[in-house]
Amino acid sequence: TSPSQTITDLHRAGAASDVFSGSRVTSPIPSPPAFVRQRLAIGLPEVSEVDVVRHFTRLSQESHGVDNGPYPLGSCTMKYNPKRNDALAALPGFACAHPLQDADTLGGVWEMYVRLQGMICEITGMDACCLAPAAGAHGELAGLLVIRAHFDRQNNRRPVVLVPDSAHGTNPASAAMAGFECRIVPSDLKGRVDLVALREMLTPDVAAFMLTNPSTLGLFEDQIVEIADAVHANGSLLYYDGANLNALMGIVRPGDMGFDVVHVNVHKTFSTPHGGGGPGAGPVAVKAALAPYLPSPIAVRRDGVAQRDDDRPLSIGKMKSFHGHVAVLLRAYGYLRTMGAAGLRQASENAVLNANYLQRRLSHMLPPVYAQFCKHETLLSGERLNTSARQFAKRLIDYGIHPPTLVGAGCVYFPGDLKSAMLIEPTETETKASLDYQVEIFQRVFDEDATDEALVESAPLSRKIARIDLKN
Amino acid sequence: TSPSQTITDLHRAGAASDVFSGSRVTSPIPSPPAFVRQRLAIGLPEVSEVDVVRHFTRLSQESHGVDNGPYPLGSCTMKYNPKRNDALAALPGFACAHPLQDADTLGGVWEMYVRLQGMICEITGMDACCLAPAAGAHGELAGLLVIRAHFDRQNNRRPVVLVPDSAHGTNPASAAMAGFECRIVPSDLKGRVDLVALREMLTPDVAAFMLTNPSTLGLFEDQIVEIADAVHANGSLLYYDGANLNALMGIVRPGDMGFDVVHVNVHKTFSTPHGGGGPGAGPVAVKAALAPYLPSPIAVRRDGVAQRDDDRPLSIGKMKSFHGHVAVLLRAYGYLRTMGAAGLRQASENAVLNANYLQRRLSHMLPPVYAQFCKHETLLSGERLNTSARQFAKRLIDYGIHPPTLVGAGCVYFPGDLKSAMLIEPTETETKASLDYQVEIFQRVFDEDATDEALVESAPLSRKIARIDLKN
Amino acid sequence: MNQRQHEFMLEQKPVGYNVHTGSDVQSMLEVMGLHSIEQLFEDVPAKVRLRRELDIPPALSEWDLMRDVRAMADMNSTVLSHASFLGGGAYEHYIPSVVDAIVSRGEFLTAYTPYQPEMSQGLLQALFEFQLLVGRLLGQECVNCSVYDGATALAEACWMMCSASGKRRVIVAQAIWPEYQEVLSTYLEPRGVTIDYVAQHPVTGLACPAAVSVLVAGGDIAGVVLQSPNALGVIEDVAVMAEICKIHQALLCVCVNPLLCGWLEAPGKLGADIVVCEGQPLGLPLSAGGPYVGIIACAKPLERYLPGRLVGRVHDLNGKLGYALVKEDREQHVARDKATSHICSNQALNAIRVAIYLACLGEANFMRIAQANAANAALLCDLLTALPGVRLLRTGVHFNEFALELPMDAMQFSLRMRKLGIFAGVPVARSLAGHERGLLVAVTETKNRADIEAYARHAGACLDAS
Amino acid sequence: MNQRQHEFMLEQKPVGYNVHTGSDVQSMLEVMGLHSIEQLFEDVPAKVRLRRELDIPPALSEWDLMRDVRAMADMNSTVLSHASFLGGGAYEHYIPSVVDAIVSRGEFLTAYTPYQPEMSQGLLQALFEFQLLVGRLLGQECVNCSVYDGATALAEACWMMCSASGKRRVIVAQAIWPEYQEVLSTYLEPRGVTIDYVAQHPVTGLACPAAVSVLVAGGDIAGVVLQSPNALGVIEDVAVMAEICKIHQALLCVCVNPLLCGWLEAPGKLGADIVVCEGQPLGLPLSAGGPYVGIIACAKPLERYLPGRLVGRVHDLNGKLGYALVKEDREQHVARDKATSHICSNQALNAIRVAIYLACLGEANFMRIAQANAANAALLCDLLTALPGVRLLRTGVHFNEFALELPMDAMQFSLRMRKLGIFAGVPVARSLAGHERGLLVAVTETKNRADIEAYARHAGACLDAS
Repeated sequence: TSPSQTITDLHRAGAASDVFSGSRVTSPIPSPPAFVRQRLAIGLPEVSEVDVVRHFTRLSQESHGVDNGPYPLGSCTMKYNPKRNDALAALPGFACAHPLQDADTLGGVWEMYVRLQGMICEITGMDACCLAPAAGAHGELAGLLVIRAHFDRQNNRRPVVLVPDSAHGTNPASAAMAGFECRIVPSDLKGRVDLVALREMLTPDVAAFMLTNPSTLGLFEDQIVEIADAVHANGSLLYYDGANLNALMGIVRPGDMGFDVVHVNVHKTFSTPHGGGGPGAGPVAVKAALAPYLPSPIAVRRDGVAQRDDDRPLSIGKMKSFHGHVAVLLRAYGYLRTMGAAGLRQASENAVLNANYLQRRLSHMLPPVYAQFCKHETLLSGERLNTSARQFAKRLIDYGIHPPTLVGAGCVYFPGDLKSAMLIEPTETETKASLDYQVEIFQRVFDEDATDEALVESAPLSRKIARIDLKN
Repeated sequence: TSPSQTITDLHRAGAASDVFSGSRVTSPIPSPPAFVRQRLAIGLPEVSEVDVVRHFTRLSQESHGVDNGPYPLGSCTMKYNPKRNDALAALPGFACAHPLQDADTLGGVWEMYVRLQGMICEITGMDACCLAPAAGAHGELAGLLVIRAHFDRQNNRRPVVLVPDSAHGTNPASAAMAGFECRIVPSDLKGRVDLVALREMLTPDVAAFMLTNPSTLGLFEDQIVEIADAVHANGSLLYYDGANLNALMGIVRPGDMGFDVVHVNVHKTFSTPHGGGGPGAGPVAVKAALAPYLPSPIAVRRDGVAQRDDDRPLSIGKMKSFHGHVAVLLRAYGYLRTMGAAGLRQASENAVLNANYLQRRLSHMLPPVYAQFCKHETLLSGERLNTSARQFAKRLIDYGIHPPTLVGAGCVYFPGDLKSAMLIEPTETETKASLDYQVEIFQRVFDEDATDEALVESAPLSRKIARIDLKN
Repeated sequence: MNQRQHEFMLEQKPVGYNVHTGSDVQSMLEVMGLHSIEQLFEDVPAKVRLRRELDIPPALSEWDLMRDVRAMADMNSTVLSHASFLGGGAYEHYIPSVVDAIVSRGEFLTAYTPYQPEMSQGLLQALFEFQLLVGRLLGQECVNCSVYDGATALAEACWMMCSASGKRRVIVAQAIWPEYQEVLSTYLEPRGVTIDYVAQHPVTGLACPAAVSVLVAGGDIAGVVLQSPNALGVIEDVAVMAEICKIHQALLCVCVNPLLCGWLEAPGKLGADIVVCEGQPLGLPLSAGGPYVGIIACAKPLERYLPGRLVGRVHDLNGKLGYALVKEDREQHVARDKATSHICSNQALNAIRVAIYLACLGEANFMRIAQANAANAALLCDLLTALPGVRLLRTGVHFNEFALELPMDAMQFSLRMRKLGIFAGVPVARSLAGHERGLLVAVTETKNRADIEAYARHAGACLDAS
Repeated sequence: MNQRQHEFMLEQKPVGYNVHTGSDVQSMLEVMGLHSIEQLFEDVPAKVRLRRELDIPPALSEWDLMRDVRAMADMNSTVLSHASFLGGGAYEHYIPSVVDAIVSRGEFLTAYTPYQPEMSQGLLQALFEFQLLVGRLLGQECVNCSVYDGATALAEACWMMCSASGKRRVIVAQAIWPEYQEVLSTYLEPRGVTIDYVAQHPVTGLACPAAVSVLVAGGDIAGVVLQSPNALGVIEDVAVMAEICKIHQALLCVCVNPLLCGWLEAPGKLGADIVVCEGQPLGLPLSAGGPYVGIIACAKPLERYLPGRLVGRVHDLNGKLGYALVKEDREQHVARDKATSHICSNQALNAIRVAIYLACLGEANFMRIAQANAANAALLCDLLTALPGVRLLRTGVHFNEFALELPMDAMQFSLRMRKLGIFAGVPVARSLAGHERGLLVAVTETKNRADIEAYARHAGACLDAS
């Protein structure tokens, strides 16, 4: 019952690296300050280079990425991460630039920023954009702080933010970090925002309503115009959580739907790799009236030259050190320039096509919770299963398919009594053959669930370890 | 019984690459010549980029490299391939240079060449070196052609080359390609060159004797001085097959042992990766008298500036297009500059230490064929096995260890009745823990061989396919 | 056009990374009884639909994209084109090639958060090893699985102190990076946290224990924040501050350059309750500013206040040990508005970089690098302060960065040095108003004696010219 | 020096990539009853032992090595620093990033030859797919698993023709790359093979069927060699030459630019018995000259004369299909001096590159690239021949490379163009003596209209200046 050897258990050997074989210490080491002793030991391993390589190569092989097979996690948009974009990020002109170089020696960064800001504004239907936020939730926080600054400027304190019960956990968490009180808007029976309830909740203390559309249930909020009107009539603002933007590129823009603030998850919609949890990037974009409050810096073009703009007195300030995840944003830039307008629209069309195709093909086993067309992801019910949605998903692992999103295993939240549901987002980069294969495997597991419950209960059987049940 | 899906079986989809989305055809396509029709179809797959990535990622995972674990193949020197050297080869200054650029725009290539030539001369004890040959066998051919040219110049035709019975197959094959007749020199009972027989065979028609030292049996030819004297007394030359140079760096130099021509396998001794069979590089080095005959080009330093030298009227000419495997040689350069003199000596010492340690630890199961200390590799007898050396080796696969070299499975040749032998070369980059682990696995398989013959006979059991028996 | 091509042209060609051929689309639609994808979007109100293609630049082939971005890359200077002595929170360090070789492997690069532990043991173990090694380095028991960067790590740590203490006031020794000050404001002010800055000692540059002591004695203080080396390059006395905090039951958070822990005792061992750092010096490329990795390490009692993910050792149903995400009840996807933080995407791949980096270097080399940084900075400092009119701005002990007062405007000096191929340093004025002649100079193990002497030589010339 | 370090210093430190600590060495020696490694070398005669350390430059750390090699890299110009129109047997082509991402994976990169098929199914399948796709491209059934490069492929193919026919005379159409001519001499003359070169047609640049016909009719000819496009850029008439060979029972070997097979019918389908090529245009970086990959494809009856490795589909003992090296009885490790060739290490990883490259591009794109090469070259050719005094050297049809006659010395012209940032081409004189005004200009898909027009504009200026 010992876990895999960790790097610290490996054989003590000649250190992997040899920074000092060429003697890099140019002069005597100075004396430490009087008040602190020199370090005597850290506890780092001393491992040979080949052992380091073998160890981490093995760990990588015991992992699963989009490069290994379908990854149909809901609301995570695990689409193909183009290799060419990794090559862009590795170009020394970007990888080896220091962020505190004089701004005029980073012209390529500002040029890329200006272009990417522009494309994000166009895609989202917004007027201004800041690329600094480090991730989706960070973009949410930035957006909410912009909203806060906007009302502060009007001396109109509004301490409340509304979020739907199906919202990503980051929405209420970001609202709390931005100093807002959260109130939960219920869903109606069709899985959409309960408009009547929303109208009642739109009191003068409401700063904003945060919405992702399509929702985390995979459904388009078809009352979005009414929602926007109601929110704006209350003097409140409408926030767009970009997590599900992959369904709508080039089809309908958040700005045109009435949203005032948007964040984009470039590691979802714009294909930058997740890297096992990050780094991503979460640019935030707003309508013109809110532009002065955007975080700093942003890039602007003046006299044809892209440059950094820090002189923004109404800005909410900095969200992090320096100016954003350049190496990630560069990948997003590469993606957008490869896709073009038609490519982006097609991507969203195909994402929705794929989700509906899977929903239809799986419906006799796992009927959709809401019997209608979905958008880029579909919420399926596991009620017909003998075991459980969880065990069904664990058994998929034995066939090399990553489980869909389940309650408590992922960053999505299912409201109410949807404990047996699973959320599937195939993305547009899965071929028909891949989808058909997934259906075939789902069928096989469904049949096993019907005929050999014990087998499914004991899954996964093919991995290094058996099922892990956490009590936290 | 269908093999894995090949790339041509994958789902037809949008082509992976998109060279032409930006329309790269600048003008009308010209008409083909009258005598040949335009191509209508090739039969290349049309596969999505993510499917290409997944397909070849899977194929890589179904392969085994030094990065995955011990690879104790005899005479192959599967040591660690340093990652930093791959980074050197990827530098655009080398990777993106065209070989037919004016020679003065490739100054970095010639500079690296001059330095590497010099280091190889010093390590081998030779006076001149050409880096052009593409692999070990190619270096052999170059060396033999140099020898041929040398005798031709003296109007002294010597049509015969001697090789030991234990020689790598490339030795006689290269001799044949160089237009020589091969004669086989037998081994004595101690596994070394039969000096008496050799002396008899040294007739006036013998151009050269090809020898690898240590031999492919892992033994140092301790009569090397007598051998060299006999060869030279006959007016013949002594050729050093560098395949086993890893045993001797900084300890004894081929040139000092009396060899006249040497090739070096940089993909063995100097750690450049094998890449599943190549590309390697096989620089050839010679004593001063033979220098004029070396292939072209070589690099020279004139007035402090490294440059290409093509003006070599006695040269045997070109071995291949252009001037050698620059990206491979650069890795060898990186290796030598990282090791330094002490590092190289230590590498050979440790390679020999590791081989002897394994030989000793395994001796109760697989006694050495020749009961004495070995050099960098050890030839073990499988006679105590119930099954066979082959099945023993196949069972190792189930424990993640690559089989040693066996008769007919590798490029080594065992003379006489050594059909049950296995040749093991651990290399110096395996730690003691790795060697101990290998011993542990060998012991486990040895015990299985004693107690469960059927199990060992059916190995490997853990792989995608079972044993493959080839009738060719 | 040949026949085969003609056949292709008849089909709807997918664009970009789209994969479906026209016939794929048709057959999928048929399964659903539809005739066009458009039908799947009928619930989108017509009045808000986009009735045109997006107005973004035309699609580029891979080759054209490379040319396009290479042209932008060429508009940047770099630490390869110039000898860089820039620091200020991001440092040029040597990164073993092994690090890039491993993190570029698709299994790591293209993985999602390991919510399914059975399928992600390797990824989880790598992240566990990050926590393990970094915990040892910083001298703390618990390490989270990364936040965005050093600045947000510090902000999150301040909120940890507020949550743990129930108080809403934090004392910060002034000389933290200016970006960190800004991020503290951004993160903490909306939540009603007051930040009191305490000036450094005007001669030594150290935080003043007396001043902090007075404030902490007030009793409403959640904790104290110290940066070491601070924004003037001076190594702070963590132990004395820890003592003051202990007396008044305030928490102490130290923001440290992690490399310093290879030379001097770790803040966690000197009494800091929370140690945060920007992990960039541990194997991350400069990348013109990011992504980097924020690290928060703390003592066990504070673990439940940590933001973001934690990997732990757990048992599978057969009792075998493995790895999984643990204590998710702190996180936003469970606790929602009660979560310790909103963080979801973190910097996992960079955390793995750190683990590989530390494993590559090993104990002895890591310590030597730290010492070399100190030695190299000391050498340049000695050479520069020997120049007429140049003096150390603060007398405290430095690590790999020191602040000078020049006999001329620092920006102007830097511009002159830049023309000679040297990035001379970061202006002190950005963190300490009114010090226009102050320059913060960083020297790492990437510089050898010749580089350092060249700096000094050129500096002499640039100053003479003034 | 601290205690921990001190402890380290007491041990013998391994150098470079050596891994053993002093205590490892001691304990291993003890197992063998030895006291020093030196005892393992007692069989090396004292009189030849090296009694000093090797005299090679001191070891460099990884960082210093990178600086050292980067400095050498900066001494090279490249096709990135200059717009390159160089060809002559190696071409700048666009390489999808996927190719590098895959071949850099350690499982492929650090593998040995797959002699143990059960452990190497993936590697074997990748090589099989190389054979499969290249066979389709070149229009032949059998493809070997690579030889060193195009030149050695041609030499090996000539020997194949000799072996198969039992004859020792080969006819070669003159306009093959000069390096190929040299390599043919190097490889074939020692084995007693005579090479007869036949001049091209002085106007069209094509090989003369009549001249070849006369020679072949002699009857002692193993085969005929044709390069297409030839060294003057002219596409050869394979079919007519195949007919001549057939009549006289000689074999025909065609050395082709593989990219041409995306535009025009494959030589294998036009009657060539053997098709060889330099595979560099199929996804291999220029790398200042190598490593590239030599490809030999042939009809089934010639398979047993192929040099080097072959991967085939085979059955395991349960009858399941898999992959393995096959027909090893041809190879040196079995047949020794009777082998078809001495080749052992080949270019396997580059063969995998080719497979991935072809899979990435796919049928339609590959054809379009080929067409674009033809179109781009035609455009530049038109623009240049419109300049006063510039004319095509030979009138045959070109693919992506054409030979011009300039009104000035070609070397001098190239030098002028180089100063304007353009590598203008390869001098014709290297393959065709006496043509000092000849310049061979290659244009691939990497050049767009602006690049091509810039060449023409600058060429005009450079010629005017003369």
